[in-house]
Amino acid sequence: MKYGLFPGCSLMGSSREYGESLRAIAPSLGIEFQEVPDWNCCGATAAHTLNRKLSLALPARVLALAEAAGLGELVVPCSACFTRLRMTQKELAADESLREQVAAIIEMPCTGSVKILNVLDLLAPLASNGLGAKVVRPFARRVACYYGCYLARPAEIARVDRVEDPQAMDALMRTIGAEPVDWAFKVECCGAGFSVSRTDLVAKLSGRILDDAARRGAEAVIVACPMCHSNLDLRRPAIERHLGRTCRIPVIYITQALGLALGLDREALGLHRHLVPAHFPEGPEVAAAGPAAARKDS
Amino acid sequence: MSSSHDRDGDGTGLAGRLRRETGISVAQCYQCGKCSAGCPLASEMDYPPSQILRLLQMGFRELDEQALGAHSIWLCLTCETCHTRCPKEVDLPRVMDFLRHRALSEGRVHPAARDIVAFHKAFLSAVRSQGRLYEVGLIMNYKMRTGHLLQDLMAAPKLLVRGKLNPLPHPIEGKAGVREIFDRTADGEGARP
Amino acid sequence: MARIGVFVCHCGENIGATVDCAEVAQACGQMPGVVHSIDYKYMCSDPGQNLIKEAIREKRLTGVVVAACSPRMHEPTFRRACAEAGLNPFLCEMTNLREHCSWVHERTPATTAKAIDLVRVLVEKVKRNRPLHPIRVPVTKTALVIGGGIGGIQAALDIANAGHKVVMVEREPSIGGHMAQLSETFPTLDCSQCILTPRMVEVAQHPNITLYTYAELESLEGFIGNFVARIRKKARSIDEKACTGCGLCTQKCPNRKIPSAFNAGLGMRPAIYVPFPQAVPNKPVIDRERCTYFTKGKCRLCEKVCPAGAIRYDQQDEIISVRVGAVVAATGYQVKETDFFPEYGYGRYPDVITGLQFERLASASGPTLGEMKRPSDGRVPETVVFIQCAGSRDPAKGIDYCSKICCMYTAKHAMLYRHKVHHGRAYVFYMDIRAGGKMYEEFVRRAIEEDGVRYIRGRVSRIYERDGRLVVQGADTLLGARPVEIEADMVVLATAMAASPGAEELAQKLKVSYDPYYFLSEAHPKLRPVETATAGIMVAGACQAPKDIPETVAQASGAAAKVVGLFSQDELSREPVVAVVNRTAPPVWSTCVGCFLCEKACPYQAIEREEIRTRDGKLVKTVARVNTGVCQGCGTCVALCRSKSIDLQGYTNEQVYAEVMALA
Amino acid sequence: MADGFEPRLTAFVCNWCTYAGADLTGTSRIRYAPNVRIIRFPCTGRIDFMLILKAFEQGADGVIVSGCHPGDCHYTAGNYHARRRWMVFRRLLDFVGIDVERVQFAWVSAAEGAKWAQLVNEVTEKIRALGPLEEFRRLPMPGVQPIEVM
Repeated sequence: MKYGLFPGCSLMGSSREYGESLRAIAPSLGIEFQEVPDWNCCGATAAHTLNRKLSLALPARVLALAEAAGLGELVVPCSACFTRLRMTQKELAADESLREQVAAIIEMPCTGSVKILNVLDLLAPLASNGLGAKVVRPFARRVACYYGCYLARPAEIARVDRVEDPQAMDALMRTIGAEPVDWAFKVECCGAGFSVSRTDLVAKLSGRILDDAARRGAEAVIVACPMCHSNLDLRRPAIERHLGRTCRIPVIYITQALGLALGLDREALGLHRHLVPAHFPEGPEVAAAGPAAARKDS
Repeated sequence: MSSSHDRDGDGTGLAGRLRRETGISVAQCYQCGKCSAGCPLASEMDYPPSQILRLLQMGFRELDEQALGAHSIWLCLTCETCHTRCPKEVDLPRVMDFLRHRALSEGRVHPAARDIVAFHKAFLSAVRSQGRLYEVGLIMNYKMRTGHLLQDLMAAPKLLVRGKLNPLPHPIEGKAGVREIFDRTADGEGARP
Repeated sequence: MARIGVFVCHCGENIGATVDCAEVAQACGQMPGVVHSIDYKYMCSDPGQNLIKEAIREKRLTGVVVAACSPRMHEPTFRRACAEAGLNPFLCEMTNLREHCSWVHERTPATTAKAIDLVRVLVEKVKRNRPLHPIRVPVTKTALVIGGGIGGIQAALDIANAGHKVVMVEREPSIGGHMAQLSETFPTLDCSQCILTPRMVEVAQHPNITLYTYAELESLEGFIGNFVARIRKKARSIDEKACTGCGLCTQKCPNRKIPSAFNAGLGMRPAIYVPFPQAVPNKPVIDRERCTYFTKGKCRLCEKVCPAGAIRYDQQDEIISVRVGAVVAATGYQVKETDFFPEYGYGRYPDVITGLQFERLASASGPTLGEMKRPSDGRVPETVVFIQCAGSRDPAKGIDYCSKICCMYTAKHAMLYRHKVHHGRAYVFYMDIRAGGKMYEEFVRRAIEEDGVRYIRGRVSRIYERDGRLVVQGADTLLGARPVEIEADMVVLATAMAASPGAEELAQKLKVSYDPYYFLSEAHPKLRPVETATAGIMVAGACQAPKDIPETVAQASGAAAKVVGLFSQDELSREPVVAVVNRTAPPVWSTCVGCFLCEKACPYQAIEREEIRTRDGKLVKTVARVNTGVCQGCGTCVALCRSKSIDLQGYTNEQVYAEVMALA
Repeated sequence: MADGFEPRLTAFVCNWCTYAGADLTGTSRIRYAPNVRIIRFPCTGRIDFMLILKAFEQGADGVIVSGCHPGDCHYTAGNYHARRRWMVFRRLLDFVGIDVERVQFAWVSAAEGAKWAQLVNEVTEKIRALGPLEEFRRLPMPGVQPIEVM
C-alpha cells in the first residue's frame, strides 16, 4: 500500500529517529511512502498563535503540493502537523471565500481531497489484521501508552472513539506482546511548544506524566508525537530537577516498539539517539511460529 | 419575520468582534469553571480560562483590555482540554488565538509573556527564511531576541552527538514562495515575525 | 331567504365615541339579507338582550350579528340569548367593534367604514351558518393508571376513593417505583419506605382498584370516555393465586449472582425473586433470561421446594382487554448512568456512583443495611465528593435541562453521610443551588451550617484513580476559578433525571405528544398542566418533567381530580366545531378520494378510515371519517384536503370564502 | 404611486393567539392604522392559502397571516403546518406575479398587543410604499361569485 508522507520539520532534526523508525518498519508492513515534494513547515503553534491567515496558508501549501503530486492518503507522523493540516482542511471546507483567499495566497488550488492520517490511523488497522503474525520478538513490557493532546483532541479532528481514554495505541501494543498499564495521564498535556520558552512549565507538566507512568509500573512510555517525545526525553534533566529525584523511564516511539517486535536493529530504529537510554534486554524470539504465520497471512 | 437580535449589546466590544470573526458567543458560557478545573496551566494564570470569558462577557472596555493584557492568553497551550470537556462546547482555544492576535495588534502583550512571544516569532522567522524549521537558527534567533544566551548550552552537544541537530540549514526549493506567503499574510492581525 | 338581524352596540362611550354607530346600523340595514338593523347603548344589558330576543321572534330572524366587543368576552352571552328566543345559538355571530376598532383608531370616517366592513364580513358568514348541536358522548367510569410509583399510587387512590373503578398497570413485579428505593426524603428526612408502603398496601386492598404488576400497556384505542386498553400481563411463571409468598423459592434458588435493579446494581438477587421485602404484591417472579432452567434446561429447584405448588414454567403472557374512560400516565423517570461521562471514567470506577446508588447505600434495607461502605472494597469512605449537574444542564454530553431535584437530594446525601460518618468530609461541587420549595433553602443551609458540608462553586473537570483513591480535579470559581484537587474515597454524581425507558413508545400508544427529551407534553404549560392535548389522557409526575415527590403527588391528585370531574358526567357535551367528511348520494358516496393527507396532518389522530360497501358487501372505497369525540376543531385537515371533501363546522369553506369576498 | 392611496389589508389570524393579541392591543388602547380587516380562524392551520389569492383578487393590497408562536399552538402543531404550507405557497405567489412582500407571515401571541399594532403599522407602510395591487384586482373569474343564500 502506497501512502504520501509529510514528515514535518521535527523528523528532519530533533526527532530524526521517529522518521527513521517509521521508514524502517514500513517494508515489513507492506507500506511504501512517497514524500510530499518540497514541503514546507506547517507553522506549528507559532503560526496560529500569532497569525491566523498564515496558520492556514502554510498547511494549505503542503496539502496543495500533496494534491498536485496525486497523493490520495497522506501520512503525517507529527501529531502537531497532523492537527494543523486537518484543522486547515476543515476550515477551508467550511468556508468557500476563505478557501479562495488562501488559494490566492499560496498561488495553488487546494481542494481538500487528500485524506490525512496520523500514525495511529495508519497502524491501527494492522492490530487486528496480520501484525501479530509478523512479531518475531514480542515486546513483552509493561508500557504506558501516551497520546498527549493532538492524538485525542479536538474530537472532531482526532476522531477517536474514546476521547478521554483512547485505545488504538493500547491495542497495537497488545498485539506486539506488551501489556499497557491503566494510567491517568494518557491524554494530559506535556507542555507542548513551551519546551524552550517556558522549560519550567514543561518540567512540571511532563513531570506529572512520567511520575504517574512510573508509579503504575510502566517500563516505558510509548509516544507518537515528536513534541511529546522531546519534552519527555530531552527535557528529562529539567523534569528530574522539578521532581527532585531521578526518573529513568525511557520514552520510545510506537514505531520503535513495533520495529523491535518485528526484529529490527536498534540503530536502524534510532534508539541510540535518545537522551534517556532505551535498553530492553531482548526477549526470546518466537521460534518459527511468527514468520510462518506471516507467510500464511500474506 | 423578526430579525435576529445582537445579543452582545451594541456589538462594539471585544465580544462583538469575537462573535463576528469566529462565530463564538461568550454569552454561551455559564461560568461553571470546568475549563479552569481542567486547564493544565490554570494555576500559573492571572485569569484562569473561565475568568477570561467572564471579562469578555461584561462588555466593559476596561475588562476587555484586562483580557487582552492577561498573561493567561499566552500561557494557553491549545491542548484543547477545556473545549473537549466544556458542557456548552465553547471553543476556548479559538478565543485564545483571537485574543492573542488582538493583543499583538494593540500592543498589549503581558510583559511576562515576552519569552513566549519571542520564541514564536523566532520560530516563524526561521521558517520564513528557509521554508522549514532550522532548529539551530531558531535557537540562535530566540537567544538574540531574549538575551537568554546561556540557556540550553549544555544540551546542544548531546543533541549533536545523537545526530539530532543539523548544524547547517536545508532550505527548500520553493522558499521564495513561502516567503511570499508570509508577506501576503502579514497584514492586519498578528505581527511580522 | 336569509333574514339577518344586526345589533350595533355603543358600549357606552367605548365604541360610540369613536365609531358612528347609527351610521353603521343604517349602512348594515342596506346589506342584502339584512332585515333588521339597530344600534343601542349597551347590547349586553338585559334590555339590550331583550331587543335581540324580540327581533328574533317578531322578524323571524334566521341569523344574528352582534357588533360589539370581543367574542372572547360576550359570545356565550348573546348565543344564550338567541337560544332563549328559539334561535339555534350557532346562528349568532359577533364582530369586534371595540378591541379591534374603536379602541385602536381615531374618530374618523375611515374608522366607521372599517366598522361597517367588519359587520359585513360577519353578515356574509352568518347567512351561511347552519344550526349545530353540541356533541354528546357516553363515559365509561373506569380509569387506567399507567405506572405504580408514588404518582400512580396517589392518582389511583384518589380516583378509587371518589368511588370509581381503577385499573393500575405496573411494568415491574412490584409497585412502589423509585420512591421505594429512596432512603430518607428531603426536607424532612422521614423514611421513604415508611411513608410509602402503607399506600402500596392500600392500593392492593382497595375494592375499586384492580392491580396488574409485571404488565405493560399493549395498545390503547378509542377516545375520551370510551377507550379500550389492551394490557400484556407478562408471564410471571408463578400462579399468583396459589402462591402464598412464603419466600422459600427465593431462598433456595441456586442462581443468586444477578445484579439487583432495585439496589441500583449494588446488590445481588436470585433468578426467582421479589424485588424487595415490602413488595406489593409479595409474589415472586422468575427472570427467564437468567433462570438456569430457562437458559440451560435443568434445575427446577423452586418447583421442588414450593409448598404450594405454585411454580408454572409453562405460563404464557396474557392479554387483558379493559374498557376505560380516562387514562393517567404516571410512568416516572430513570436516572442516567455514570458511563456517558468520559472524563469521570466512563463508568469504570466502582466508587463513582449515581445518586440513586447512594440512596441504596444509605437505606436501612439496602445492600449494606444502611452502613456507609463504598462499593469497591467495603471500606468506610472518609472523604466523599458530590458532583451536581452531572449530565443535567450539559448540552454537550448530557441534557440541556435542569433535573430540578439534584440540589436537594445532594444536600440530603451529604447530610446523611455526615450523620453516618461523623469524622468524614463531604464536599459538594455545584453551579447554582436551586432550592425553591417549602423548607428547601433552610434544608440546604442546615447541611452547610450545621452538618459541615463544604460547598464549592465550580464544576469538576476530571476524576482519576490513584492508589485506590479518586482524585477529583475541580475549580473554585469563588476563589478566582482556582483549581481544586480533592482525594476522595467515593464520588457521587447527581446524574440527570431522564424520561423512563420506553417513554416514546408509550407516548405513541397513547397518541400523546412529547418533547425532544421524551417527556410527555401537557395540554398547556400553565393552564392545563395535568391534561394532555389528547382528551381524556392525563399526566402525573416525572413522566411529564423532572419533579420531586411533593410535586408529583400534587400533580397526581390534580390528574385524579380531572378524571373524577370527567366521571361526574354520564355523557360528555362539547362544542360542535369539528371537521366532517362529506357524504353524497351513491354511486359517489363521498368526494373523499382516500388520500389520507388529513390523517397525517391531524394532531389528534381523529381521522379514521371507513370502508364504504354496497348492500351486498362489496367494497366501494375507503374514505376518511372524523371521530368527533376526538376532533378538537383546528381545521388543519380542511386546508390540506385536495378534493375539498372535509370541512370544519362553524368555519366551513363556504363561510370563510364568503367572509373574504365580503371585503370586495 | 397614486396620492392618497390607502392600502387595504386583510388579516387572517388564529383565535387563540393573534386574535387575543389584537384584543389586548385594544384593551391597552394602542393606536394603529385602520387599514386592516381581521378574519378569525380557529388556527392558522385552517387557513387555506387559496384564501390569500382570493383576498388579492377581491382588492386587498396586502395580507397578514398570524398565529401562535412555534411551540405555542393551541392545537399543538397547526402553526407548523401553516408555516410549511406558506413556504410552498410563496413560490406560487411569485409564479402568479404577486410580490411575496405583500404577504406578511407573523407570530403574535395573546400577550403581544404592542407587537400586533407594530405589525399592522409596518405592513401598512410597506404596502403603501409598494403601491396598490392593480394588476390582480377583480380579474374576470366567471363562476366564483359567492352563491347568494336563501
